[in-house]
Amino acid sequence: MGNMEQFLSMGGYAGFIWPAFGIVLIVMAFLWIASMRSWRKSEQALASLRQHRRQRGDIEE
Amino acid sequence: MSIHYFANPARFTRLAGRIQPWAGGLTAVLLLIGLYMALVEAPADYQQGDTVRIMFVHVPAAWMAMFCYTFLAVASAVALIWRHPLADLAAKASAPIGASFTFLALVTGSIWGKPMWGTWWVWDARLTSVLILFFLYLGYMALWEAIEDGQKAGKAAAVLALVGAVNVPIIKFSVDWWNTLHQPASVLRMDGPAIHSSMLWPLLIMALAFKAYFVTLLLARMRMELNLRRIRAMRLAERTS
Amino acid sequence: MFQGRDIACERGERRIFTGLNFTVAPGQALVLQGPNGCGKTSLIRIAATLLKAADGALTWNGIDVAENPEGHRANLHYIGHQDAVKGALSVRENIAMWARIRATTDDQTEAAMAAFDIAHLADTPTQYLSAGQHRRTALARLVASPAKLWLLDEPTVSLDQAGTACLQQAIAAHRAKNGMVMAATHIELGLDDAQILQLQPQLMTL
Amino acid sequence: MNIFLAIITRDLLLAVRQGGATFLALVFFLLTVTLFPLGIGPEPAILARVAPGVLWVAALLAAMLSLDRLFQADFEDGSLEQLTLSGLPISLIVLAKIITHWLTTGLPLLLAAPVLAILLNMDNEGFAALLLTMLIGTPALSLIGAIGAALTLTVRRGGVLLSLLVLPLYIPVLIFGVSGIDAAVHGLNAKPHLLLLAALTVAAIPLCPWAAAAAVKLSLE
Repeated sequence: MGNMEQFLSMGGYAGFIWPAFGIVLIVMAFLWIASMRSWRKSEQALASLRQHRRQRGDIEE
Repeated sequence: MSIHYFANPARFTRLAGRIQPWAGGLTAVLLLIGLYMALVEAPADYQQGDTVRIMFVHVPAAWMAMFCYTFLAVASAVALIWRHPLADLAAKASAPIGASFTFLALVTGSIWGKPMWGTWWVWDARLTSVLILFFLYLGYMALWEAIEDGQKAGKAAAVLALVGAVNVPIIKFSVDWWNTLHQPASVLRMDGPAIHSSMLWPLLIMALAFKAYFVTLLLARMRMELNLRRIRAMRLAERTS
Repeated sequence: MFQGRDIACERGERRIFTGLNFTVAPGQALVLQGPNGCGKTSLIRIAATLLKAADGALTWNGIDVAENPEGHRANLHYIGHQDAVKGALSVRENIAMWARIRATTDDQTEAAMAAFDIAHLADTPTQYLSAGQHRRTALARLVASPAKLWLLDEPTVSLDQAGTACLQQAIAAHRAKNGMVMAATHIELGLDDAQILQLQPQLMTL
Repeated sequence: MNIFLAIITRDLLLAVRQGGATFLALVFFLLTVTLFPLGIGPEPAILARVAPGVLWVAALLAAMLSLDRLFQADFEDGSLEQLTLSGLPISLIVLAKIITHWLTTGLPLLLAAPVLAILLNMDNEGFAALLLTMLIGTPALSLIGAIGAALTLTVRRGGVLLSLLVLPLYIPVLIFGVSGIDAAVHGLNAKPHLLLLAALTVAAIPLCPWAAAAAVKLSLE
């Protein structure tokens, strides 16, 4: 596992490189999840609103 | 095909629905390849050692910071001039993505700076102008939030985006000028020697991965904004009927 | 002759009215009627070019207003919900200031104050006035500088009977001089011969 | 032209009657500058070194604080829509208001700056440059600020938002203004700095009223 350790140590700069890549991935993942979640939520809200109107027999758009 | 061809929200939703999964998949694949190349395959720099690997996220993030602002400004111009109904949604949707990349460019630049300059932050021309760009993004998003009427907010934000776009080069120039006047005593230039192809490839792949990420999130966020707009219209109709 | 053809109005992503036509000829008056929310204020603001019509065109003597909006604005007086009266200035200063901003050559400030019976308040800062007196100061603008078209949105709000009478006289004098009036009002303004434009609340269709 | 002058005289008259704004901007300027020696110590050499920057930053903040009233009062009482009906293009109305803003804040700050420069122990060589950069630069502050003021017109308590929008746009003015004084203090040629600052102001004269007018039109609708 010497190779792995060497890889993880990043030539002694592990303390800089891993946090840099880590924060990039965390921020990107966070924004991804937040965007997708709010998009799905909006789809659901729209669908339920439409169904509600159909049940009442309103003219659809 | 006129500019209004894709203005039809239904057509846009259909098209976006088809593109979005592919863009999402492409993002994942490119990101994995890019990370592998950046962290494993690329050689350490003879001068900067392994820290040079930070460049593979820092530089594409900085590119994206600029790219998103350009996109935002162009979309705003389209919204103002042609009143394209999707353009201000595109501008609004791109702002948080651009702001995130700008933030990442700042943070990774700072982390890279510590081993390079021996300090977390120097008022280097590039970091400084990226910092100001970050403020521009924040102002743009705050203005959208502050005005309640969606249409008014869109137009006001578009005016701000264009004013900002005119200012970005001026700010960049003034910061460069300021930096040459106050050159810090010992700064290692980041540019280094001409870039080797073993470094160019991971850089390009990461840049492409970020682009695909942008497209995926842009489409998702635009669809969300469209849905919210429809919901609001339906609620308004309910109130008045 | 001031005309509107096929005017449509959208407020807050909602259609308020469509396909509205009206004509005001010299010396004539047009009274807008309809329940709250039917778009009387919006129509008057569209006529003043303060609001953009979603569709349709305004013409002045047959020429599209959009060709010279500044010229059109200089031709009209608009009285809206707000008085545009500055509390720090006296009645006379307020009226004279607007007359000057309207580039009036012969200043009718004194006549305007007489017409609305506020001459005795001429030197009083308007912050000490009652709401009705405040309104009279705003209305005095109509007389202080001439304009062919008067756009009045509920001009009698907070006026007493005497004040309303002053306004009636001013309107009659304005029409006698071939002036045009377009007004949204619930109160009889001596406009028996006026045309009535009935606005209907739109049925919502998305 | 008559209407243009009438609007300026009206705004000046109101500024005189209501008072306050100019006085407050000046006091704020004075107070902010006073805080710096208290914060960083009274050593003359250090104060002289930071004087140009401190003066410009304080002037910038003072100019910005008075911005949110630029259109707000007229917007609230309906005067703004009456002004747009004067027959003058809205961009010229905006320009008239910008000129008044400069006369009531930029000019007083410019006149007060030398006094504060003495308090900060600024080198004598810098005085002419200080006055010149402020003379050329403060109009740009009013011009650029007008856009922010117009954009935040319909926002309740828009003051904080206004500063977020406007401060980044002020950075070039700050940089060229301070570097001009610095050059003069160090016996270098201040001309290029002044020319750049002038270019900025000249470019802002047609562009800013136009953009601000678009924003004003929006908020009136």
